Amino acid sequence: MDILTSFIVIPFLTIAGLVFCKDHKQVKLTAAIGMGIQLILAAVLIILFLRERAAGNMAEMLFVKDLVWFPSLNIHYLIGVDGISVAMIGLTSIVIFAGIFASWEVVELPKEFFIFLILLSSGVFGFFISLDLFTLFLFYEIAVIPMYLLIGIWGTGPREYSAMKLTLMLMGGSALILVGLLGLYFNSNPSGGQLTFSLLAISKVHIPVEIQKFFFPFLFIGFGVLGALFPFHTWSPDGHASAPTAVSMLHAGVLMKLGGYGCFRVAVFLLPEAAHELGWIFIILTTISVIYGAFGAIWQKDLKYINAYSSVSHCGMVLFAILMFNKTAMTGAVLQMISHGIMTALFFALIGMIYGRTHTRYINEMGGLMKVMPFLGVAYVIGGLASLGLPGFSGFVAEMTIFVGAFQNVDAFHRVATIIAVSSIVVTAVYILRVVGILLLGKINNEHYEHLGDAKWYERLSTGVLIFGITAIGMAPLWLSEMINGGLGPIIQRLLMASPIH
Amino acid sequence: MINFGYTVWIVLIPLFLFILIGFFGHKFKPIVSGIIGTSGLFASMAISYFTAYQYFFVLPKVGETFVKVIGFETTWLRFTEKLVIHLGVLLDPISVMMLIVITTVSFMVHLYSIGYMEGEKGYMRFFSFLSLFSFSMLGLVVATNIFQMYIFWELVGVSSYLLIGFYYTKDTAVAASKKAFIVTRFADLGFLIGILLLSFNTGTFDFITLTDPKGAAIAQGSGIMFLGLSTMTWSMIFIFMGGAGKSAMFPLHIWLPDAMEGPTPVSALIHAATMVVAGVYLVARLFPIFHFSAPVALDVVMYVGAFSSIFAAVIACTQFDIKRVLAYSTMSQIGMMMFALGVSGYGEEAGLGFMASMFHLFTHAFFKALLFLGAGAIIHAVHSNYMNEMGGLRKHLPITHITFLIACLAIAGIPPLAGFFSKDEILAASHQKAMWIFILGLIISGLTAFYMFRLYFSIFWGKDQHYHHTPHEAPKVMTIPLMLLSLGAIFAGLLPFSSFVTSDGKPFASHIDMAIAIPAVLVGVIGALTAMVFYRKETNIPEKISGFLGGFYRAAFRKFYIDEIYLFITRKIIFNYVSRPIAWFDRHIVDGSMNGISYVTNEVSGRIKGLQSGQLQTYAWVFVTGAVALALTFIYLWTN
Amino acid sequence: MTNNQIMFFIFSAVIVIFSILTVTSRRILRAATFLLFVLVSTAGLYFMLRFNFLAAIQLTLYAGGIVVLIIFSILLTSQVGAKLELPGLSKKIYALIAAAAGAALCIWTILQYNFPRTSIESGRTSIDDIGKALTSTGKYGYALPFEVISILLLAAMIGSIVIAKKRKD
Amino acid sequence: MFEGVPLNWFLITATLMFFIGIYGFLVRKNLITMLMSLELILNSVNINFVAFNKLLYPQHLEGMFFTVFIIAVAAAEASVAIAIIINIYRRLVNIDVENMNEMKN
Amino acid sequence: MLIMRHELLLVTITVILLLVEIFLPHDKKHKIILPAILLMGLVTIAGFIPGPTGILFGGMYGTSSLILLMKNILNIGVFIIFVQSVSWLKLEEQKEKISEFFILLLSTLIGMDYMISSGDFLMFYLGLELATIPLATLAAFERYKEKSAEAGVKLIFTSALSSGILLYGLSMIYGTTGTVYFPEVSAAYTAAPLQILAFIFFFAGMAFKISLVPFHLWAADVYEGAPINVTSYLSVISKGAAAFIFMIILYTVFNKIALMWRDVIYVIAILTMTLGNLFAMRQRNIKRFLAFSSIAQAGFILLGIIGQSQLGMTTVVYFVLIYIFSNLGAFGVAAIISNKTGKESIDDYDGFYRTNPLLSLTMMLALFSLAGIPPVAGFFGKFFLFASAAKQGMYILVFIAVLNTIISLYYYLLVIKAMFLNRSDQPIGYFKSDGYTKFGLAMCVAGIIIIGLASPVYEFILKLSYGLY
Repeated sequence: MDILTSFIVIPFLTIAGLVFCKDHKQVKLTAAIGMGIQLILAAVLIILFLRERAAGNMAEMLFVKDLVWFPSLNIHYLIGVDGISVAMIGLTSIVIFAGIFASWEVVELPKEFFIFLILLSSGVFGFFISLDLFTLFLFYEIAVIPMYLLIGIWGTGPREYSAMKLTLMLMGGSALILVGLLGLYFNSNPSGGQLTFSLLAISKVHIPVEIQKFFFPFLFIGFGVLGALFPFHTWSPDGHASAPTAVSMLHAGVLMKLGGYGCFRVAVFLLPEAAHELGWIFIILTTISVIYGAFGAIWQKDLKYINAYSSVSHCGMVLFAILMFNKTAMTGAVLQMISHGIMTALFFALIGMIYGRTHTRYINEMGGLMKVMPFLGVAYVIGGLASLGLPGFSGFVAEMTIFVGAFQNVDAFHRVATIIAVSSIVVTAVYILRVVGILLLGKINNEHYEHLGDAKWYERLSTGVLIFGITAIGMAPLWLSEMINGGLGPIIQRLLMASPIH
Repeated sequence: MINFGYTVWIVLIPLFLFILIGFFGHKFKPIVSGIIGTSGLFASMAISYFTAYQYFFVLPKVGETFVKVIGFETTWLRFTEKLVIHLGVLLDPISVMMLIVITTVSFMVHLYSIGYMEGEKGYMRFFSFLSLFSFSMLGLVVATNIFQMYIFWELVGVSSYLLIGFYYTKDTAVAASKKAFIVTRFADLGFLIGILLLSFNTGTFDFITLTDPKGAAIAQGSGIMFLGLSTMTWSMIFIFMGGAGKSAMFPLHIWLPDAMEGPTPVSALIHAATMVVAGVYLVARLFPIFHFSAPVALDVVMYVGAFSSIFAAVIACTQFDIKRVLAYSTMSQIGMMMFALGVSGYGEEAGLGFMASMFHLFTHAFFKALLFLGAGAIIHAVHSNYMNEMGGLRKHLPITHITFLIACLAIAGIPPLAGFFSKDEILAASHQKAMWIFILGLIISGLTAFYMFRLYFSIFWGKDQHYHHTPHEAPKVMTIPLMLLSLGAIFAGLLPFSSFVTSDGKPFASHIDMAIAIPAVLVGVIGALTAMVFYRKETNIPEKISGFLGGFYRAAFRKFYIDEIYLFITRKIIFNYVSRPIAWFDRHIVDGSMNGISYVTNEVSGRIKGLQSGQLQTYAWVFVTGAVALALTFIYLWTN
Repeated sequence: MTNNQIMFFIFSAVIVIFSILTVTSRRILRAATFLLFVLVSTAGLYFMLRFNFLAAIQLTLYAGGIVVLIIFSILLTSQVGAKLELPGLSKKIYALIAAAAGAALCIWTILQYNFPRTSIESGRTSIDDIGKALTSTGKYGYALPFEVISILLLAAMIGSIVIAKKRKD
Repeated sequence: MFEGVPLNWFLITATLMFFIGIYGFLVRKNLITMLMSLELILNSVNINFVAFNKLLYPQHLEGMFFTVFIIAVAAAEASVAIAIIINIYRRLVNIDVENMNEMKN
Repeated sequence: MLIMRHELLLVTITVILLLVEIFLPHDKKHKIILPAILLMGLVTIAGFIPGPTGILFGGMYGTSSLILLMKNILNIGVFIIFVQSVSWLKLEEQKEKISEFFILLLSTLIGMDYMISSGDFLMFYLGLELATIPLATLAAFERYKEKSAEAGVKLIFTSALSSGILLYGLSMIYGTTGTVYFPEVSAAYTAAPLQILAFIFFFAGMAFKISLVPFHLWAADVYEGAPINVTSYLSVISKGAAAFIFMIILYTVFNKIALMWRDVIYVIAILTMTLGNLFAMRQRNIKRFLAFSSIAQAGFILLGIIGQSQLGMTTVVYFVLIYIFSNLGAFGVAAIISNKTGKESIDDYDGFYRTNPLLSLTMMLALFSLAGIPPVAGFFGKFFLFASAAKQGMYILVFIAVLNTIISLYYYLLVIKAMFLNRSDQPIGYFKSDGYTKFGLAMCVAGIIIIGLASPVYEFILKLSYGLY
């Protein structure tokens, strides 16, 4: 079995293992082992990938495996990775690993919880390795649906409402995607030969501009819904707020990245002319997302809402960067996906842990927690600093790459949009510090909190992994950025060919 | 050629200290982390001195000019082929000078803190943050490119944030730290935009390329025009905005006084000697660009510096919190450095302002650190920040008294102390530029002398206060740094500064122009004497004068209401009129429309349920009508 | 007016008028009788068109079988003398609109259409032909439908019995 | 044209009968009267088939046989319907169609 | 003989059952269950044995390999229904008429087989009636229940009306083309107004069978009133068969006016999906709920038909196959619950997962399959249906359809919510299902999972449909 397929197989093996588990402990252990293997595998994949590249293998995709699935429709099980997918796989395995430990204490139906969680992760992995639009879409939906049960059963607050809203809105997105994909498929061979779902094959085809313009909005908005594109982001605050910790982590950390990834892997890559022509609309929307999410976060009082709005802002940045259509900005976009993925997972993990102790998420009801739970406090501060783009953490690398890249566009429209987007870093600082100030610093305002304990070992492990992730990328970003950069070649090439100047 | 590779350790040692103390500090006794930190910084300082020696005296000059040397460089991140972030060590006169200042002051502060922070909770946290700050600040000054500078710039900001908020259970400290961070962050936004503009225009981040007067970056011209100013000018203005934020220039100065909530050693190190001058350093670093490509921006530097300086000096005269007085004094001094840069030209004599600014930066570091550490010792002794709760302390704190006096004399520009020389150069430079700015400089000098001696007399003279327990002199570990720094405050001015640090790296001989020195000293003395008259003994003159000045005094006392304006903008405008409506809009309009769709669907579903009436004949009717209608429609459609 | 025309008019008038009476009469037995008239005069039309076999079937199966069945069930379920309730007015109007619109549309389209004229003069269909066709398995043979209809009738019988038979208890 | 009777006359008669049947089906309340209306409907279709067969396509007997089978089916249908009606009558002692609305919405 | 083997086999076992029934003593009626199921199983398996295809009776009857497959699919469905009805048949009230149930069901199946195989409108009509009339008696099978009787009335009367309208249309088709044999009709058909009228009336009759809006109104009531196993039969087999023949007739008979009927179906598809979903949203009775959902599903089937290509043809068959398994899965669970506890309201399902996890999971899989959620089969079916419509460039239609799947997902999730999310003070208690039920549901689950992921199934159908279109 090739290494990529095992990313799908291992989750399913883990699930199979979980089915036969007897008690809570076994369940946790099985899940942890399974996802631990997955994490190791991701590391191995990264190493193998870098080695291949270093050895001069410059193929567009590596580890390609192509099995015909539905011959008549030319649907393949076509997998392969470039630097971008490898990076995303790394992200996913870190987050899911941390997620397992963050949900170490799930009491209600733990077996089912882990099964659905891992099922979700398998969808995500599948999505990232797919090069066939059909399987890509299939995995996309696999990733979305378990969410409903995860939020609905194990969530808090108005969980049923949120779960329903999230699912339906995301499925609405996938409805758009479906139409777009079918459009791509039926226009994938204008000369009249065999139609194809293969991303690589379609990327070699020139689709007439009019057709592109018809389908581009479907695909971009479709994926954009998952990427929290304004004004289709409202599932995100409610969904995140109601979701259990690990689910929020996985969702904000990874699932929302599916949107960004899809936007450029499918929408922009395959429909470059339309992207050029219609990009301005979405640039406006994403710029709004960025600034709007940040301002929205200032006013919130619920920790999860704050983070959800912050996610809207950060994910808006991803889409924004994608629409800048140059290598640097797109590298930034991917970096931002990874950075935000780990960061926000960290946040949600911490929020979950804090909530588990104080039983409230309203910042006004808490205060001075740094004193009683220094580990969590410090971790939160680190997460916050990463979020506001402090050098040394991944957020800085990503945002700077985006800004520098975005600034390569010389016209006033792009520049103004960029400057507006850049200004979000101040707003981010405002809400992050506001939370840190109220939540962690100051005096303890509730005597019950005096006796709360600090993080347990598994919580430390969970957050530790994530913090390691953000700092490792923040300190030494070059390899990652180069790896991503290497994967962008074909996309940029295609965009260049399609640009009106060309 | 000398290999300067070892200089990277100057920067790295503090980083290791930070990691060591931060992660493992709680494993051993608190004092250990203090000792580790201090000795580490001592090593760093030693290397810096050695570097300075090598750079200034061993390294051969090229054409009489100090060359810029890249001691160490590694690629950190690559944006495009040309835009690459390196991390490295750039050695040139100003960075070497800064290395000395920073490591020295930092070492002193470390040493001092061992005593000052004794018994505090979070002792090791304090030292780890101090190390982090030292690391960031050193990284900033040795930056080889503007992006590295930005990186460390941000890190400096966050260390400052962490240290201001050191007493995190104190609400004011938390608020102050937040304010400091956000205000500087806002300024950094400008810096970042400036970097983006600059780098895009010139295609490089690299300082050497950027600042080479004959290099491509400057020769390329100033770019397209926008709103009457060239891109280059805009970018420099934006970059200066970053500098202004960090250096607490008006109107971004509001964080600095509040930052005094941090422990006093921190104020000494960060908010007096090193971090706050980063803005000055930044402008100095990019000075050739300012000068050649963006003279308008340089004028802005001058105006802002000058205004901030006088503005702060006036406020300083009215404050009672000794640390705040010192903070405004810092702001005022930095303002002077700024306008010195602003008035400067390029080249040997023409670049006098540049030299003077750097010189003042250098000397100021010593005496201002000394002042703060002294203030720390005082606060340590009397447990109060307010000068009206002090008096007659000269008997209790003899060493502190002496060193404090030295520092006051130095800052007031009394020869032959350090401040005299540097300030004299500044005044000389501004005299070259314009008369009004020279006069302004004189006024500031006078005010400086006044408020410093107001401080001095109020604390050490005046009437004896009744203290809860008798104040006593600080331990050795605190007084030794005071004494060492006072040596600096006395002698630093005697250095032939212009033979080391100049605008273009070519040394020249500076001299003291009596026509400028005499009035300068005179106003200093007058200021000091006035203060003596007012405050040496308890008198009612100050009240009279403040009564006489009335509204102006109140305005100055309330810091010209800048804080209130800020509060109004942030609380009222941003919070209430931007963020809150957005949150509302999001909940009700955006989300509402999504919910609305589902509501409408649900409602329609409820409404049409009636169609399913359970009546067989209704069904049949619909059936027949449906068939007939369909037939009608399609016959119509397909026969026309 | 040929004889045929006169006959046709009589039959069709009977059909239409009694159809209307069937659906409007308030006495259910009378309605059934009117239905019988309609069916009989339909048989008359078949006779006129010289489909004697079909007419015979119409008379025996339809008029004889179904109407009797209906009358039996009427006797079983209704009081013979009672008048039926009148339907509501709005219901009537809606139904009338639907029916009238449908009729108008159909008649209009029928009149629009040019039916081809046949040149072949048809003779009388003999019972022989019909019998042959019913057992033929070729084209225009009806052996298979015959089998199917037998299954249908069997199933209908079983079904009717299952439903209508009284419970044991 | 069948010896002076045009095809359309047959068709119109049948159509009228058809829609009279429809009308009856739509308004009659008694299930049995509805059944009668259904018989009208089927009968009218028969006339169509027969008329077409005779007047237009006399070569084969398709229309006639169709009619035969329709009659048979109608008989089966009627028997089942009556069985169900009787069943209903046993349950409700009433065979008014408007009462049959236990299931709705 | 062999060409007609499906019908003949079915007739044979019907006769066998009839004979057994006659000779079986009263108190041993239930003994017929196992033989009936086994016989049906045999027939199902025998159906897959490859055999000749061709045309019989001068074109009145014809099969192709695809039509054989359709019949096999129906056989499978009926077999599952047989298995699933056991627990219901064993109830006291049904004991008297177990074999009648099988016979009636089989006779309707024979009718459907003939209908699918028909080569002229007469056979088509007879098959249709044979497939409908006995169903009315099945719907009214629970004599002692008012609802069941009412369902019977509604079914027989509307079906009679619809067949009247259909016949009127057929008569006009005959009148304008001079024949009822498919090939000749096809050759002579044009888009004259009368022919459009004839087509629409024919369409209305078919639409009744497939329960397309606005000819669907009977469906919900009948589905609710009929015994639940009959409901599943109605909603799955009956509908599937009708869809098959509808597609065949559209493709082979009305191929000349394809542009016209495509428009008709376009409109009807949108109406059906949308209204079906809107009605389904608020239903609380599980049967009624599934009824409306199956109306909406019929709308999706139209998307395949509208594709009018080999792809469309294949996907319709494929989708119906999947749909049979999914819907029978859902109905199977509902039937069990109904038979064991008499509860049919979705509200009663609260907390069902905690007492009966396996049944809940089965239900969830089935509903996900109906909603078209991967990786279960429904996803593939829907995707290919949409692809088939998209192939004609009808992206807007596809978009509306996909939006409708979201609405449908919403109400499917409501059921899942009740079972998984809601907590109840008095959930339906744990109960054990008998072997038949388990077997039936296991088959459904296997089908739901395998059919989609195993591409050979699809490719097999595709291969069979070569040349048919």
